[in-house]
Amino acid sequence: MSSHIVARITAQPIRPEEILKAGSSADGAVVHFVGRVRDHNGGRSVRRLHYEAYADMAERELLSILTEVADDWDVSHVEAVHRTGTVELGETSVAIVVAATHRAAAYEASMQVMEQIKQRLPIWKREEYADGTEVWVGAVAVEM
Amino acid sequence: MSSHIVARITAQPIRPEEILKAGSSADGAVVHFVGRVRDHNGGRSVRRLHYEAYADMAERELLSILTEVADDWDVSHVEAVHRTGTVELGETSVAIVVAATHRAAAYEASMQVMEQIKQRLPIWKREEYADGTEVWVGAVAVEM
Amino acid sequence: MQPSPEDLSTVTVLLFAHYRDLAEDSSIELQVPTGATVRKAVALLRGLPGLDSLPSEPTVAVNREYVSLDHSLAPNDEIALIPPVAGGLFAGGVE
Amino acid sequence: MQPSPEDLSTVTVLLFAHYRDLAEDSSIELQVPTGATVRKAVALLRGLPGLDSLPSEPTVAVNREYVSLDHSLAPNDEIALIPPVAGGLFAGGVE
Repeated sequence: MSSHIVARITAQPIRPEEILKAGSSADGAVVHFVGRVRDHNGGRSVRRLHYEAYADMAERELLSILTEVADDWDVSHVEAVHRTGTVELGETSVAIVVAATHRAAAYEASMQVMEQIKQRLPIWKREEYADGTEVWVGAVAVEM
Repeated sequence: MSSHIVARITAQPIRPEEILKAGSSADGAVVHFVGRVRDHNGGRSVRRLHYEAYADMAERELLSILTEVADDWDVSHVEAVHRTGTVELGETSVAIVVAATHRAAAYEASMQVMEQIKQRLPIWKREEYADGTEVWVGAVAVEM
Repeated sequence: MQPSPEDLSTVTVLLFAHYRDLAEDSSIELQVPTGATVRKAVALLRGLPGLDSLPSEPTVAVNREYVSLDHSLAPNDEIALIPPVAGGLFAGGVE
Repeated sequence: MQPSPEDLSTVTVLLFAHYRDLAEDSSIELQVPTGATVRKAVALLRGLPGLDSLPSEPTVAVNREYVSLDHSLAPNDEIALIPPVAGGLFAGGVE
């Protein structure tokens, strides 16, 4: 079966309500995931985030992720959008919507999209803390 | 930790966008589930649904479900609303929103709420088909 | 031994969905022996006209809480026979 | 045996996030032996000033697709060194 797939990387604010209308009356279940900038991480107080993307690759990779997930699950609509640039507290970093006939497929597909985004999307996050310092998240893996 | 819990049974249309703002800037993850009336079931063309509730018990039972789920998972906000009465194709039957610091808890809690609603909530669905006939869903289990 | 009248309690039975269609009524006042179990009340119900097709072991709530069939009834209890629910969303065994 | 000039290819290396901070540059033109592996290119990069702290086995994409370190490079390839990603959402090993 075919699915409607939308992958988007954007420097503009994401309005989660834009994707609430996804799917059709054939879909009994719609799962939305919204990832927001939270005010703490690893015990530190976060002021805002800065996302840097390898833009040419990120949208292509996101499309690959969604296509794979649509192949794995019986879903009619798989959409994901990821922010770049500076994102303030409470703003949306990533939004995913999956519509399907049955809820199990919708939940599982949504989780798989998020897991793959986390593993594969070439987008990096710099946390800016309340004390003004900044750190690239994941930088601990660099040999230095 | 304490959670914000909202349980609601309503005869009024559910607007999913109402619950999009759930959670606070402490929450990195928000999972919404929207169950909609779909235009087919078991190979039959569905025209609309009619929900009947044991109203006094349903809201109490929904609150019990949400409280149990909030005890099981590290979530800050658990909210669910279920329709009663006549619900047209594409309209929302049930909406669930869970906000949490981490996404795994948000997904798992949302799935558990939906599973428990399906098992325990004393609300019954009568399907009205395109040919005008109507059937109580689940009625096959009656010895007749 | 037949119970004397003072050994009988009145309970209210609520019927929903297709159980209500069977009974052609949403509520029935039922006389049961005081302290009878839910199982006993269900057996009495199934003896009423049109209700012989109720399941012998339905899901039951008393005073808005799920109980086992061995639960003992008190006077004025509200017994609800709970037809199979489908989550309000999906067909019975299909999902 | 030293490669002659005609045996060298030029590839573009893209650096992101903290790798870019290390290099103080987002893009480097690198000369590699024609047909060299990604592993060889990484070793050459680590010989450049400031880049000795790059991991010896980083995640790499060539022409916007992930490849293994044994992938052979062609002239004008775009090599991207991909720092550990955190899903854009959560801290590295915390989640």
